[in-house]
Amino acid sequence: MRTISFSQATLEAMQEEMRRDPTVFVYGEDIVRQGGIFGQFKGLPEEFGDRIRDVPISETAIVGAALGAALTGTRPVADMHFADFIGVAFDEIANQIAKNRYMFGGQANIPLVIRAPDGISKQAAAQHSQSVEGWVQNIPGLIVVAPSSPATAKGLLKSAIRQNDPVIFFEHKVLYPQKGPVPDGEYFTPIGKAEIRKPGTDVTLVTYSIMVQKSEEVAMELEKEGISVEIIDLLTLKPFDTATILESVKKTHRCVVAHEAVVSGGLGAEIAARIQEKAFFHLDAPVLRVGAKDRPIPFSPVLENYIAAQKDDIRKAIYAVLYREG
Amino acid sequence: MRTISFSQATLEAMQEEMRRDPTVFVYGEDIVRQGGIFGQFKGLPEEFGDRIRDVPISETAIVGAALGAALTGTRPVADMHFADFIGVAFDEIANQIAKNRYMFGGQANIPLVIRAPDGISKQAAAQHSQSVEGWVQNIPGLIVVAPSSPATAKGLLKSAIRQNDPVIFFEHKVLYPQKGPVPDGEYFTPIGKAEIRKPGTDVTLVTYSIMVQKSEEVAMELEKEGISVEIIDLLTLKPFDTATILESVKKTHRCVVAHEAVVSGGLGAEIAARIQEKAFFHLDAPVLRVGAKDRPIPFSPVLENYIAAQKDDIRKAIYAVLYREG
Amino acid sequence: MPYQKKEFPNRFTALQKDAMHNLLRTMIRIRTFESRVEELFLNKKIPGFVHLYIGEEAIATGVMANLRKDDWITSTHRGHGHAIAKGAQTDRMMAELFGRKTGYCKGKGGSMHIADFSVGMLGANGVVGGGFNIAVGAGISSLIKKTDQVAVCFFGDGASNRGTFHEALNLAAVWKLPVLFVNENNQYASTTPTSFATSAERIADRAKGYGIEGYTVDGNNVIEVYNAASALIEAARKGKGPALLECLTYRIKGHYVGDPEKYRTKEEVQKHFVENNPITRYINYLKDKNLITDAEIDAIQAEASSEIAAAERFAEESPFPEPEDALDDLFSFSPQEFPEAVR
Amino acid sequence: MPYQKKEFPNRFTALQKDAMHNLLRTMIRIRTFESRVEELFLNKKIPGFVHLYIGEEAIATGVMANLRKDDWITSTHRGHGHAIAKGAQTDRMMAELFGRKTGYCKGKGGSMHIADFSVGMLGANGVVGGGFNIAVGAGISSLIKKTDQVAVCFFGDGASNRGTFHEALNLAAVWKLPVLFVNENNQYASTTPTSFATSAERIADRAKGYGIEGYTVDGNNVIEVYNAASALIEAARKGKGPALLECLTYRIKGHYVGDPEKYRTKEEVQKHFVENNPITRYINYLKDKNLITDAEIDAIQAEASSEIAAAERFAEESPFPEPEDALDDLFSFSPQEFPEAVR
Ligand SMILES: Cc1ncc(C[n+]2csc(CCOP(=O)(O)OP(=O)(O)O)c2C)c(N)n1
Ligand SMILES: Cc1ncc(C[n+]2csc(CCOP(=O)(O)OP(=O)(O)O)c2C)c(N)n1
Ligand SMILES: [Mg+2]
Ligand SMILES: [Mg+2]
Repeated sequence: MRTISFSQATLEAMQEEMRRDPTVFVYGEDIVRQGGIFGQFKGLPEEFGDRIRDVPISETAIVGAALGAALTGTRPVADMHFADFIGVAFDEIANQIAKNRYMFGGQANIPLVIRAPDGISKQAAAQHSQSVEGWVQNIPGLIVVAPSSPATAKGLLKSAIRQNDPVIFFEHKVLYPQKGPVPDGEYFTPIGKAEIRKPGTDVTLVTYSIMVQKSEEVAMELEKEGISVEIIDLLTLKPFDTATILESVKKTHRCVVAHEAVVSGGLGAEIAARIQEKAFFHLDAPVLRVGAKDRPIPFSPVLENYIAAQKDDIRKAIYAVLYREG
Repeated sequence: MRTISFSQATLEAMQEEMRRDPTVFVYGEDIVRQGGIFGQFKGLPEEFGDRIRDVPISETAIVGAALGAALTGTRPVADMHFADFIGVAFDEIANQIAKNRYMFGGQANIPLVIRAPDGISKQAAAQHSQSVEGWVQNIPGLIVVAPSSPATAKGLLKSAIRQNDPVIFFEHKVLYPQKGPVPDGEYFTPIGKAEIRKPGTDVTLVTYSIMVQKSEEVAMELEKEGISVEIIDLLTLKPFDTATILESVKKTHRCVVAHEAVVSGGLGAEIAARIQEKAFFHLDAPVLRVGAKDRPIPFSPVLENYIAAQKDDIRKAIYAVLYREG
Repeated sequence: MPYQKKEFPNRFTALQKDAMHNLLRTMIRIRTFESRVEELFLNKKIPGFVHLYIGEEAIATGVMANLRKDDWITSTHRGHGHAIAKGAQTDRMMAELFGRKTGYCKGKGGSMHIADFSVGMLGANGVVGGGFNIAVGAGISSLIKKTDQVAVCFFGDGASNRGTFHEALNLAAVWKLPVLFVNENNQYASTTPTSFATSAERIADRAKGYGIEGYTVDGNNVIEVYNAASALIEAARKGKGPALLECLTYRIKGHYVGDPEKYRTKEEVQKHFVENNPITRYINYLKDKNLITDAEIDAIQAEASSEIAAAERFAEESPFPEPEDALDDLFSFSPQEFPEAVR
Repeated sequence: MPYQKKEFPNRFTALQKDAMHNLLRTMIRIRTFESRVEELFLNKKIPGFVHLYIGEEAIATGVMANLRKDDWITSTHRGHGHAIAKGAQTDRMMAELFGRKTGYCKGKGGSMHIADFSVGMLGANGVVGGGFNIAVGAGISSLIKKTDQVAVCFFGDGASNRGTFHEALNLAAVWKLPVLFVNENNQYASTTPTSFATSAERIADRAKGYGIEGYTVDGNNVIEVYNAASALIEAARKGKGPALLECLTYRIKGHYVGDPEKYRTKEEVQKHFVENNPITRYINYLKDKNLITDAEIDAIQAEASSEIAAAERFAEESPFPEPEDALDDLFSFSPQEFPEAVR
């Protein structure tokens, strides 16, 4: 295994898939001339020429064209620059891309990937800090994934590009420069399967993206206090791996869900709702949710810290489901 | 009390508010020349001249301009024609309107109303049948309401227009021609307060919009079987009235949530998550959710019926939380 | 509003008589289909919403005569004419409108989502202006795959005010995509006259903002449409980039079947129907030039009538989908492969 | 790309000397603020993202000199210059950039959301093209309230490719709204040269698609900007409707502070800075015409320096918000009134 960065890992995925399949191409704003803010597109222009392209600031065109391209024999990968801008192309996502296969009775494959860098980073404030997976939870027809490490980033991106369905690929901005082990050779991280990052017996912690590492840190600390946390890294957020979650909850009888997005109406709601629905009598405590307080993300570091979910919030939630004093 | 239609009730609300306050105005596609598909704007052009306006097919302008108008001293009411098209203006809603007050530190009021006719009606298929309140649940800064009757339509619309915050007003297309009692004289339906439509003791049924009447019908039938259902009409979907729900659940110990939107990631998720969080030990059964199956709404009546939530689904869910055989 | 006429090479005259007759055949097939659909809708045989193409047949016909089967089109809520002209079968179309299992979308789409991907008809669209960027994406495919396929995007005057119009034309222009944008200016967007909602004097004027060619033609004259489309599609195919073609026409029927049409007079409609009926005009032309006989016209008409009658029969006799069919077609994989995804 | 020059009435010459000096003062205040902000950002005094207006000062200055306090503007991510020219105080601006409680947004917004609604500056915007329709809405307010207030929308060359541009200009045109759309064509959108992403030969050419006036001026010449804005704002105020004014300039600094600027050469930047520095050019003009003395220039410069130094001190000495302040300002009501809403 090598140790490479998250952005390097996504770059490898792009290279491998673009080499293999000449119909894979990628486009977005300001990706050619600067190679991506974290170098995640570096070298692609030299190798693939105009199969990597800069586009005007036109998100409806970026996303809408991905559908048109996917329907006509290519496999587009569209970069959104910031996940926040998914709102600009929301009709394209919700009413065109997600519904195309179904409303036309399955006439076409829709192999497209929308890469959407998300999350809180560098006091970028309300319009550049969001995790917006909650916006697309109520839309049937989309696959949504969110890697948490270089290895899962590469494996999921490759799976997403091969998938004959539309995939939104949320990649957390803070993860890009982080390094981690990545298998040699080709591999795929399966879509729809969660991974148990750390086995445990006392409480199940369901999480994804940047919160996986925060969860791991908390779990490590709690281990010292004799609390054994099982961490489930969802990886696919829609449709998420209910079976793995339920299996774990049936063992631990307690569950906390942690994400960076605001709590109300977030993915945690669906997870909690589903767990209590399917494992009601296994639960010894309510499923608790950890996420940002229900506000836009403010600018000033003091405020941002207060609104964002912190490790301490995870810890407190775990104490709470264990009925321990913080 | 008079008996008038839902559309007439909203028209009265518009008339009263436009008469009282010259800064209230309304605009949308095809509302002047045809008075609204259900006559919900009839007569306004004659009385208010160009304070009711037809606009080009430009939803980002419709919604974006509402923000600009609200910030500069008027109280716009924007009609979306179909709630489905909220996706076209999603950036305006999610990143501009919802965040404006907060990210600018409270500098301005944002008194605007977005009227959004929603729901399944007349085999309008995937792009004209949606209930999209789930799309905006994870966005702090919005108020979302959904009347269920002529009386609540008038009262909520008046409250929405007076509110100094952005309100999305979901009005179900099937409700427009329906008639019901409406109080004489001026009144307001408070935002943020649910109403108990029917008291009951065995199970709490949380619902809103078109599903309120379906719920009432089911409750009436179940009454004969000795099952007493308490129906809570949410009226405000965001922020919803958690206190009223919890109070009821603490009495009945069982709860079903019913809406027309698809189940996964729908508002029911947040409601269920919150109930189990705050009333865990009061629950004798999981909170069950009723909604459309996780698909776009198909066209053919056979298919539409199968995907849409039916009264029977509500009934079955109630049996299930009571552990009765259907 | 007046407009400057551009003289395109008259390629129509080079057509074989058969091809000339085919233009008429397509127009009559569309008209016959639509007329019957109107009746069937009023007889409650067709549910949902139906927007008719009656009076606008020359546009789809004149444009599509210049396309290959492997070219693509995107359509609008008013898509039946586009589908027929691009080569879709009227029986499967009718079955779709009837909500039957044999329909193009297995009954999931209906009129507003009529589509036949196998002939490059990438779908009607319930969202006005939803097709612009799909066409752009098809154009990008052509570039990436280095083929010479062309995409044509049909859109209404009302749709020209959507932001997607702007983003699509700009991107198509800077990337020189093989896309022709065909505006069907039928003088109304639902209840709203074009001039009330569309600020440009001519929609074709908008081309200048993208540094591309923009022309206006008489959209009720199938020959004019044919010649303009021929030149512009050829240019697109040769890598010259996109163009904007505005076709002036008139919406003879209500916006949808059942429209009370309070926003215009019967006289206005009648006048247009009499003066601008594209089929009558084309028949008159062909007869004037002795390019068709009455018998040939009658044969075409009879053929169309029996085709549409057969289509209706096919639809009527086709089964409705099973309720559980509603679960299919969300994703490329089956419930067995991936149960979580298709709960 | 070349452009045809439109001769606007030279209202500048009618200005009092004071007013002429005020134009210089505003430009220098902006430049001084921005230069200091750059240093403070690099010294880590300012968090977040900062986009500087250096080199583009003539545009905000020339336009805003024609606006009243009760007129409105919408701005971009590059909004400091607009705020200053519209009358915002540099101390509260600096405090906002520092994330302090005394900032215009109480530290919730930062540079990308700088705003002072009390002087009609309706906010910078983190979404490129997010301001178009806000300006349109302000214009509608003016119509509804029957005032003669005008709204000005500033936007970049990159932003001109957003669909919101199209919908805003079309709606403003059909409703004849009192809105002036001011394009700041600084030749780049982040790393992308204008010509690469923007298909129109001139952005002003896009006006034709909306049947409105569109002009291009030298945006580094404050007098040209002043005269053009004067004519177009007066027309808008009198009910003549919107116009599009393209101001050619150059982004002297990186897209954001810290930009590695790999997409252009140092020479290109230097050339523009030397030849097109709007402040130098205006000073030279005033000196040429004996409209200003060196002492007066020095005084303006000194004044600006001490103002910005004071602003920095104000910011530095201002408290950070309390963490719990992060809960405020979501809605018009307080948590007490409506606890559910503000959990
Ligand atoms: C985004 C969007 N807004 C509004 C509508 C409602 N609507 C359906 S058709 C139509 C008029 C379309 O006019 P035009 O583009 O001229 O096409 P035509 O109907 O004349 O063929 C409208 C407003 C819609 N379907 N989608
Ligand atoms: C909708 C949207 N897309 C992309 C971005 C990222 N972005 C921020 S500034 C910028 C370039 C803007 O260029 P221009 O409009 O010319 O303004 P300038 O920076 O040159 O002043 C981009 C692409 C954004 N903020 N919003
Ligand atoms: Mg039309
Ligand atoms: Mg620029």
